[in-house]
Amino acid sequence: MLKQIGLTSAEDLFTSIPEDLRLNRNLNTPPALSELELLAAFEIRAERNRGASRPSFLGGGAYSHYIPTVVDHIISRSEFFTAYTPYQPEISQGTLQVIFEFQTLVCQLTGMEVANASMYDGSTALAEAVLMAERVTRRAKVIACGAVHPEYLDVVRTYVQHAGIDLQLVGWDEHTGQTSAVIADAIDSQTAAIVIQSPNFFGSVESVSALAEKAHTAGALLILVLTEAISLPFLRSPGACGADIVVAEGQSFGVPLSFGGPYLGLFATREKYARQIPGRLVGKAYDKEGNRGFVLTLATREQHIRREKATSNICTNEGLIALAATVYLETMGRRGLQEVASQCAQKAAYAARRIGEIDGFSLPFSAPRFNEFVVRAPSDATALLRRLSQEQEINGGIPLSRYYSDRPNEFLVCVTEVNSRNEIDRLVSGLEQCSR
Amino acid sequence: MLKQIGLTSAEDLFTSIPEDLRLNRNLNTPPALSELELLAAFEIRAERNRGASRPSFLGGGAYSHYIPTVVDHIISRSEFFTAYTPYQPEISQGTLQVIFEFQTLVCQLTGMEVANASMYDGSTALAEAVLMAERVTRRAKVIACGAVHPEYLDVVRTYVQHAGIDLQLVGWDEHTGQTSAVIADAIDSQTAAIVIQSPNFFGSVESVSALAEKAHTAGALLILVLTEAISLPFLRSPGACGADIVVAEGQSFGVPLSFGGPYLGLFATREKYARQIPGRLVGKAYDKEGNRGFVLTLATREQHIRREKATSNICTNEGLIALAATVYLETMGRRGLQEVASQCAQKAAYAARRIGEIDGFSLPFSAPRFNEFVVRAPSDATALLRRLSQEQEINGGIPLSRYYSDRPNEFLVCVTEVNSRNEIDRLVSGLEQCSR
Amino acid sequence: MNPRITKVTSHLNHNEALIFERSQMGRVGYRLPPLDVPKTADEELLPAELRREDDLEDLPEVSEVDVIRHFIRMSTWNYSIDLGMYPLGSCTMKYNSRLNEKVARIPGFAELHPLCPEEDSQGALEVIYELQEHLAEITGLPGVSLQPAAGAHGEMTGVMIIRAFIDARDGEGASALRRTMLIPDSAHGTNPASAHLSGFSVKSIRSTAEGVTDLKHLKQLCAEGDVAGFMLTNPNTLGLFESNIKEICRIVHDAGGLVYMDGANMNALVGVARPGDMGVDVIHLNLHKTFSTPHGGGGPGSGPCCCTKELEPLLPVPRIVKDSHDRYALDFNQPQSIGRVKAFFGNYGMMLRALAYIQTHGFDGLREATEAAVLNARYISHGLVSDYDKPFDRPPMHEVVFTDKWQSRKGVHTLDIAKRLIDYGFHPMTIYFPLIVQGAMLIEPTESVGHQELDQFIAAMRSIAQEAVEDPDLVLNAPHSTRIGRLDEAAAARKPVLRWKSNE
Amino acid sequence: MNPRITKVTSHLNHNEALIFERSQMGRVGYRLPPLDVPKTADEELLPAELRREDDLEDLPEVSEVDVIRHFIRMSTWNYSIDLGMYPLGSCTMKYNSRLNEKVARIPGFAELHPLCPEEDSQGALEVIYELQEHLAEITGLPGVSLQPAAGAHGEMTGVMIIRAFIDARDGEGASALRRTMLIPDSAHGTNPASAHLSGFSVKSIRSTAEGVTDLKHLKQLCAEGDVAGFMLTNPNTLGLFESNIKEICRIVHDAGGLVYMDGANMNALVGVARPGDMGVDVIHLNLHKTFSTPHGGGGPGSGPCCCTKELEPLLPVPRIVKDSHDRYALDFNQPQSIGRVKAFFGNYGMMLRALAYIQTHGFDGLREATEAAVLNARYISHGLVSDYDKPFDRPPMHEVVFTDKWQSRKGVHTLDIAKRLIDYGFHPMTIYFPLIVQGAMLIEPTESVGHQELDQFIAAMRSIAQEAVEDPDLVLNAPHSTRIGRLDEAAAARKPVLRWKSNE
Ligand SMILES: Cc1ncc(COP(=O)(O)O)c(C=O)c1O
Ligand SMILES: Cc1ncc(COP(=O)(O)O)c(C=O)c1O
Repeated sequence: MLKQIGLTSAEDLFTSIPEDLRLNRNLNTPPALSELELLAAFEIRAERNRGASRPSFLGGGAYSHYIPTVVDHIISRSEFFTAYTPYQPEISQGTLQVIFEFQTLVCQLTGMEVANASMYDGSTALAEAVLMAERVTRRAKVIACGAVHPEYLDVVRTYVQHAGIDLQLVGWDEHTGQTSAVIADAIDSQTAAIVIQSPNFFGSVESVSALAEKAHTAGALLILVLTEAISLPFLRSPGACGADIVVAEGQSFGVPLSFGGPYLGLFATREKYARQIPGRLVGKAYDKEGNRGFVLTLATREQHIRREKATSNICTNEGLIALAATVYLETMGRRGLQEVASQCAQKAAYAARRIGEIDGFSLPFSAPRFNEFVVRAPSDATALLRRLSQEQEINGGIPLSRYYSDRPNEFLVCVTEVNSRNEIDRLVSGLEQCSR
Repeated sequence: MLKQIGLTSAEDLFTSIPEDLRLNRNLNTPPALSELELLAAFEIRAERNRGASRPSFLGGGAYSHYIPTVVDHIISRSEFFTAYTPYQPEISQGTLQVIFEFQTLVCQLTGMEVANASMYDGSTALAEAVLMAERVTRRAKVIACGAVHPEYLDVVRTYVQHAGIDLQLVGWDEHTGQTSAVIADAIDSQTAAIVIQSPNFFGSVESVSALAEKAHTAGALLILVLTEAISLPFLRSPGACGADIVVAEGQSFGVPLSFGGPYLGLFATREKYARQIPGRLVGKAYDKEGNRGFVLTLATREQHIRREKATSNICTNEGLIALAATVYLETMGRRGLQEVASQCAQKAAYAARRIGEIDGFSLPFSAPRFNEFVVRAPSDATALLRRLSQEQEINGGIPLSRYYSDRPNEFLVCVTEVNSRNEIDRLVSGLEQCSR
Repeated sequence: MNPRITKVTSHLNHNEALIFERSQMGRVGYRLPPLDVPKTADEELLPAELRREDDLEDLPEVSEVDVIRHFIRMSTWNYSIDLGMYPLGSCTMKYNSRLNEKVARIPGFAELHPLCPEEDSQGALEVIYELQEHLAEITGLPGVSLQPAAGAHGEMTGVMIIRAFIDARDGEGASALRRTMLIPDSAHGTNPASAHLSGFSVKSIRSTAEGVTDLKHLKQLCAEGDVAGFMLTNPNTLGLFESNIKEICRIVHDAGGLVYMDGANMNALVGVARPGDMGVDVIHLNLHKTFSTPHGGGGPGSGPCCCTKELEPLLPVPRIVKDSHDRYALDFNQPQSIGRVKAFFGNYGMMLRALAYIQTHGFDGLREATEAAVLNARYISHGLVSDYDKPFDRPPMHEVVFTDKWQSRKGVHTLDIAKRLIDYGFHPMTIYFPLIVQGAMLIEPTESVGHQELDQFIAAMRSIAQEAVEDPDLVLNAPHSTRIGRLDEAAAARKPVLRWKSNE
Repeated sequence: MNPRITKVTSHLNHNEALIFERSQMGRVGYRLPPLDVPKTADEELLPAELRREDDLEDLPEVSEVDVIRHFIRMSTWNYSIDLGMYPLGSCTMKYNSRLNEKVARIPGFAELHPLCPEEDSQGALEVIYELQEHLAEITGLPGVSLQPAAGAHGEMTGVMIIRAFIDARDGEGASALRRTMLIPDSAHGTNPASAHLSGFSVKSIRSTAEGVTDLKHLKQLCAEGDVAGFMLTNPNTLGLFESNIKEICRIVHDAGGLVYMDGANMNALVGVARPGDMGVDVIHLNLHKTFSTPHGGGGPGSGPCCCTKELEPLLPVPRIVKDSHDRYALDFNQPQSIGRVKAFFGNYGMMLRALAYIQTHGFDGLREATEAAVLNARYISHGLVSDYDKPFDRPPMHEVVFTDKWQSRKGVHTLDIAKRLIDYGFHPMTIYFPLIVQGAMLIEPTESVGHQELDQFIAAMRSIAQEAVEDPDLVLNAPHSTRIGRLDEAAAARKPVLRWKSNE
């Protein structure tokens, strides 16, 4: 081939790169491995991830749920996972119809009117929601509850630092674990939005309707963020609560933990804000013969048309993960989603009750919960959990001190439908033993 | 739906079954398990298969070879694994072209002229070969070497017991491990075929050409059977050796061990016997516009047309496994097959040399080998291997006493490209220790 | 539509060549670890005359992405269950659960060598044992061997058991006079072929106008005194339950024969009725039908053989048994056994899937599946009865047979109807089987289709019936929607080309 | 061909409805284990006013086989890499190894919670660390963060680093005057959008007639004194290497700005040249391009950000570091960091695949891939130059741009050529990008195509050029081979329908 185009050596291909810029040595990366060797090497690393193969009560933004086997079969279809963004609708109807169904499902679950084709994850979706609230309201102040996932708040801070947004935090009520009532005082006519997570990072379900009312009275939006999307079938829908923008981490919908990603940002809002939404949207369209199909639409919001004036810089999103979620939601279906959600709530209630009964342990927050709750231990939680992990091979929870250095004895426990009663009972007795 | 067809209860569907024949109780099988529970139950069983996760030197008709990742991806395509036999060629061209390629590859590897679409496995393929030899020659006596895989000989015995075939066994040479020279005396004008395995059950490569000559001189066929098909790229091809029917176990071509099945019977012969072949054949065909396609052909040999006069009763064969083998062979390709075969031979040679050097151990058979060989231990092989398994977690080989009660101290060792030098060295030192 | 883009066009995906035509010298799609042992010289490994002679010339040389595209493209030329209803009568094309595929791939099973010592493969043996137990309960026949690799293989096993039983019972001389196997004229071709393999000659039993065994004919042939057995399919291949089954078994037994049941149609009976309770002596099942293991484009299957307590000692060896310590073991010590029918233990991967099927359905789910399968067939029967000739009046079980009698008046035959169905997105039904029904179309929906799909199927069939009247050419030239048209099978068989060659 | 069977016909596979249209009350596709803890009363769990209000009405109710058929059918409407060449310029649609998919699914990674203690996730952290090291070596830029989830996210991260650096260097007052980001007019839309997110205003740099940065214009704008940085793609989006890159960096640096490189086109450089050696300060990579992680129909991606030693303290937290005991740890103690850009550690699954890509290729394989990618683009360039207008003379790197100039004389435009290519079985190239080339067709073959396929592509393109002359309508009405024709996108945007509703 080189000869056919008149060249003599591979080096000739790179003549437009000045010679002094060419790398005249081999890359200092390792030599090639065969399949056999590569798999063996990764298996060895995998074994050093001791946390992966144990009963686990870790939540805090990433959840263990059962994933029906069909999900991986579908997302492993060549036609889905090796396709690009559906820019050519005639040969991308598969991807496009899936996204249309995904958008519909997100709307149904959140009780909202429009949803986009996905954001990177829950945290970036929240940051984009804050930016959008500023665009919509043309106000600069955003009030967030401190019980929003700390990593999400970090991401919001990063995103808004140069956007002229004044981000203010309000605390939580130490009795309930819900957003503090003082938030009402903070909302004013400069307020673009208040940001509430429910269930919040402590697992407390917030009084979203009441907060929405307060926001709306001041002309501000209510941004609701969820890290545990599987609570949607169980809790009053964000739409019914009056949320204006709903963002969520969709990982619970059939996506493996995978050490934190790729996950799935859900983004939904009211119809009237459709043209302010970040990211891709798929809409219905027809061909000349009247056949129904789907296309990417309202592209004038996006960076490839609008450039610096776009609603967001996002381009590649989480397509395949949105597919996984769509397969998950359709396989579980109406009744399956209700049952998963209800089992999570039931099992968490059982676990909370049992743990609360252990001598020296308590549950500091009183608000209603879904599947997460904070436990106060009689001693340092990090040490306790480490012992539990070493002696009982259980991941017992997330020490709050990871995020709140002033809460050394508390940890966050998450229980889902995959945790059997036996596992919960082992957790309880393990905590008992390790705290003695 | 019941109502739509005029019935009132599910029981009405079964009125044509006399009431006293209906089961008026629940089946005594277990209640339904969810996906989660089922997987957990099988995982627990899998853990009790301790033999599965260790360095292993077991062969004897089932071999550990590396399977490129693409194989499972392809055979998991819905369009392949959930299709039926390609009876409707217009919507089965995928399966049909694959089989045509498979037949070609089997011909190429065996050096034969025609091959079928697969038999159940190597053992039944051999039985069918014997039956075919009788049909082709109209002679009744078949002479098999005793060093053919004992389970294969058992299967042949079962198949031919009512076919009026006189199956005679000849032994092997205790020095070489090859078919005994006395076989020449046994061949006569009544002999339909002689059956030789090469490499044989002891790993000895037979002098196939010489045996073929002897058979042909008497007007008999030479049936060559292989249990280790990956030897084909390494050894003189059966076709070049003068074999008339070649059957083989194709498991080595990308098929997992899976506790013995499903495997893949290969069946190839000379063109002139094409109409005597058992099983399905795919051939080239054209449509009216001259487009090339493929169809099942020469169906008049088969049971659905010929009924009791068919060349075999086989109907369902090993389609998907033939696909796996086709993907394997095409992925490895010419050079990859040569390299796998050569690595097997090299590693086996190394292992044989090292084991032969251990005090008290010897290699009783002197014939050239491919990747298997018999080891004579200083004491009972079954006990030795059990100790090796318990203390070193190595599957060291197959005790010959499983099949030959008069050979208590010998065992069969198999080495393939997946056995690292480190594993081989551990085997050697393990044998040393356990025999002390 | 432009003619240039009909049928096999310049579109790459419709023109995937044979891999041999794509091969390019020097391309590779594999990578192995380097050899890590000291190299032995070639001459030392093997004398030259035993070495491969042709450098594997003509074997393909392609890259990994070539391989992927090659097979993915070809796959798109296939119909499959996952694309839609696959109503092949007698084939029971039901949904193949993804979960069962996952189970079969668990490394502790997939990487287990069949000759591992028993103590190191207890989990695998337990699976065999449990499946045996469940199949015994489902069929009502307590002796079970999972060794046969497919239905026909199970038939051979079962018929050999009959032969061995009679040989032992009657002694050499007397049994030599009992070499006739009775088989209905509607039977599947594997039945006579399997009977032949056991040294039986076959006599055909007529079916009545109602589509069931002609008892008079059966009695008459039984009276001849040479009957070793009767191979019956029930429900039979017309989808009708042989209501006289008890009487049939009595007649055969009285005549000194045994009753073999072809269990290919067990999808109509699981949880509802048991062959063992009907008097059947031995049966084979098709795990790749009733128990949903995938057909894989022609296999693998698994054809367990189940029999009465009396016949159990004749089953193939090794038997998989449970000892007094709840340990699973191989039992080779069965002197009456017909012998081994396959190396190792049978198509083990299929057993894993079938056990998973039974366990995920549960006893109630198994029965519900049967009910749905029969209901769906009835629904189709009901939906098509005014558009197609239905030769038998009795209500069908899990499959229903129609004919092309009415359409053939316009020159449209079963084959044409089948091909036209393809254009509607359905796989055709089984055609021209059973042989006793002229222009048969045997339709088996299975339980894996919903109401909507059944209605779509009925609508398609009715539409074709209408086309057969209004525009017969449209049907006669079908299919129109496929990569290629009807292929000339006669020419293909006349001068068969069964492999690619480099010089052609 | 009969009109009834063209385009969306009665063929089921072409008419798969929305799942909501297939839903039937009472069908289920799931089964969960029964609740095994004592049940808490609903009222106790949650006050009624907090409970879900609508019983999830309208959510689908379908069986598992419905789900499978639904998605398998829809999948067949997609083109994909596995079906053939996907020459989207700037997108680097290369083969996605099956092996890498398998690696990402190893349970020890797939089931690992991101908040597992460090000591229980050492293997996972090692993967991140190793990949960081390799990317540092490949780019010549030692500071690496894998947190960004895609290219645009990496851009934002990189530009924020520039901003933070300048803010810190210049102090509040002075830095407020430095708020201009220079971006070539040929740049990808994400570049200005990302710059905007960091509070920069964008000034556009002209490209020369030769297709590279106009140095004069650059100098002129730099002279204005407010330049914070320059975002350059190299090779640029026309597939041309910016040979003046060193000079460019010097100019920008001298003007007090930093140089950002959009690394989307690194597939032309890996193993051949390193941005760090050219003077670039910060870059993002697209693992979903250069390092072959699958595009997944739009994502997920991964957009690592690599920078100089000097900028490293500004990277997002946590950093993944190796301590003196060879243990991997999270380092949050980075006071200069721009902060976190994503929860947890980024799109971890993509990192596994990218590391597998680097390790299976080896250092030599990485370079060979680059050579093949460039060679293939050159070959296409050579093969099409007499049939299509090639606006830039310089030899292209890994992608080449043509235009519709010659065809548009007959009314055939880039869009039509693209659509017609579909009928030949190819995915179209990138069209109308970069914006500065009228009727641009940007073709990037990548290394994952063989000689044969390149020839087929060239033949198809030449054939279309001929059709454009001989039968323009054929091209103007393309595609003809797809389920649906061109869709009315304008109408769709005018009255957008973005979801299904039960009453519509
Ligand atoms: C009625 C009947 N009997 C026997 C068989 C043979 O089964 P197999 O194909 O598994 O050998 C079939 C399968 O086609 C059948 O339909
Ligand atoms: C040149 C260039 N820059 C940036 C991007 C944005 O990358 P991503 O889509 O991963 O956000 C792309 C991808 O389309 C690109 O081609």
